[in-house]
Amino acid sequence: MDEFLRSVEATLFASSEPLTADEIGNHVGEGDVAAALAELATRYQGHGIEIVERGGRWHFQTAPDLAYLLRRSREEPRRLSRAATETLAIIGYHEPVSRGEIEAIRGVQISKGTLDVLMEAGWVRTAGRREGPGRPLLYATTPEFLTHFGLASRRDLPGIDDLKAAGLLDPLDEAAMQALGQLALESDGEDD
Amino acid sequence: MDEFLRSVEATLFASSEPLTADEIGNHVGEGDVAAALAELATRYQGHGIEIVERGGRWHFQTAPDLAYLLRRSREEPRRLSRAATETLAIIGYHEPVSRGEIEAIRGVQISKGTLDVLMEAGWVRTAGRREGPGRPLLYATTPEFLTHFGLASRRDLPGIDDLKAAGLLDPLDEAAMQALGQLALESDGEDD
Amino acid sequence: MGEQLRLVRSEPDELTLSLDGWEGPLDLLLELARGQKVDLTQISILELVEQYLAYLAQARALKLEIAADYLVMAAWLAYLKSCLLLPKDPAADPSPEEVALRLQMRLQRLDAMREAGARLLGRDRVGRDVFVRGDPEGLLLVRKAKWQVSPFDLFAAYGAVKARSQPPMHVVHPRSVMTLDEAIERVSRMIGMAVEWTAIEEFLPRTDDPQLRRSALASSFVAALELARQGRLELAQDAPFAPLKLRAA
Repeated sequence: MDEFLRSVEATLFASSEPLTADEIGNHVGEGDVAAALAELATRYQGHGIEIVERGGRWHFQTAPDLAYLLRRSREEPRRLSRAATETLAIIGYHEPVSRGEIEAIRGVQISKGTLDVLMEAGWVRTAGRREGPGRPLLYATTPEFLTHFGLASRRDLPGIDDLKAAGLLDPLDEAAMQALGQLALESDGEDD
Repeated sequence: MDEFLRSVEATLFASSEPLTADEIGNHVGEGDVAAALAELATRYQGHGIEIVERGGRWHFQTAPDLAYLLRRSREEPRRLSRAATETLAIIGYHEPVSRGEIEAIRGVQISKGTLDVLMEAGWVRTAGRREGPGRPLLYATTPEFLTHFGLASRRDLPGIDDLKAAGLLDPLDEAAMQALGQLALESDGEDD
Repeated sequence: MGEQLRLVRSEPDELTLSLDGWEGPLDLLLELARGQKVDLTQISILELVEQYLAYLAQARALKLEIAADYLVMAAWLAYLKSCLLLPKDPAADPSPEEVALRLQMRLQRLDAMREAGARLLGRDRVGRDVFVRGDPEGLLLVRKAKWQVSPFDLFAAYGAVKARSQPPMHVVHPRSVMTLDEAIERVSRMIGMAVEWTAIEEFLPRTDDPQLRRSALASSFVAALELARQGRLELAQDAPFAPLKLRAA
């Protein structure tokens, strides 16, 4: 195993968080980090641990099929309410998306706490404002979202291509939002 | 790689502390853990990471010869402030010289930070104390100073006559220095 | 949720009927639609409207509190139903069929996101299904300044220090001055005409150059003192800083 490969392996292994190729480069010096990562990923195939890329950042993790051995408890790391789960999915598949658009899709208002939970988990961030009436604040997912859910990129979101093809990810047209959107606005029911 | 070996590998990787063979056995079930550990240790030889045993407990660690990668310093170009440049020049021309003498020559007090920067840069070192009242600490240049400025020895520093010939001894007012351009770059880095 | 629905359909008198479990009218509609067919694109909107209205009627009969948005949706759906059943009005824009299609699309959207959320949560999640290294050494990147200064900067800096601290070198530029000799000559020549007290300024040459004027004043003053010492003129001043006056002795 050549020195450069060893260096990339050691750096990735020692890091407490996923690293971009550039960040690895800062530690290992001159060399083709991307090629080394690809080579390492191949070498670790079939091992109990593997090298994965999530949104341009790389990390070591245990092989998914060994989950049964390692699962520490039946509890999910973070129990998400139905409202939070749907909201997270809507942001992931539609980003960047405003709160109004999330509410239009769900047909109910979202409570402040729902977005807070997702931001606190580090999966959702604010992503500027949309130019236009009201300049609504936009939401998008984070690199941690991809890491946590094991997605190499947003293109890996389950079924995203089919949904796109079916027009289900198109921006909501104004008329439809008005036709049914007022229902959301009139509702004062909390959603989680 | 067989399932048992993969399981031991993943368990060891995910553990937050070194594990005994028995503890690993509790996770991975039936099998010869000791043999698996020995086999893994062999497989990881020559890698950037290795499996080691300390007092009957096993853990993964970064290969010791690569430990230097984990703590890396990156150099970022920064322009030396005018105060520091003048101080460096005075030390170069007058060494060994005390801080009081530097201030007398500059006509301005210098901050501790200025000398720290020069010492951090590796161009200035302390050079004992002068016998006399207060026993002031003396400063002198280092071999790196000569190297950086392309000087074979301090005798290569241009003399007063050379400076005069180059127009560097003319009493220039600030405006003229700015016009000169070269010095203007330093004026925003004043550190004392 | 599905269980509640089944209860409603099979045993309408069960008191388990509740609106609390639904996340708004759209959620309830979606659940009712799913009861029709698996494929949401094939549902009958008219039938869905009937189901929704029937559901609310039951809830009302059971004196359940019904949130306003469910009632608004009911009113809107009743209106949509009547539009769909009435003879077509070619002027209606959008047409009731189009509105129905949009409702169907919205249900599909919500359904898609609900399913996506479930699939997301079912993935191999870090900390549940896959694990990162338990005890990483951690990386540290120390940023160090690489100080930049050229030899020219260094020498120029020393030049600047020297230029500042060296005793200033005086270069005397040719200046318009009146020497003492000139002043003595001029004052002694002019004093013969000054029988009355005359201000010293009158003895100075006419000039617009303030430097020459100051020099002439100073030289003429010293000249006056010298000529007074020789007894050739008298000096008078009424008070300190008052005009200095000269006359022939």
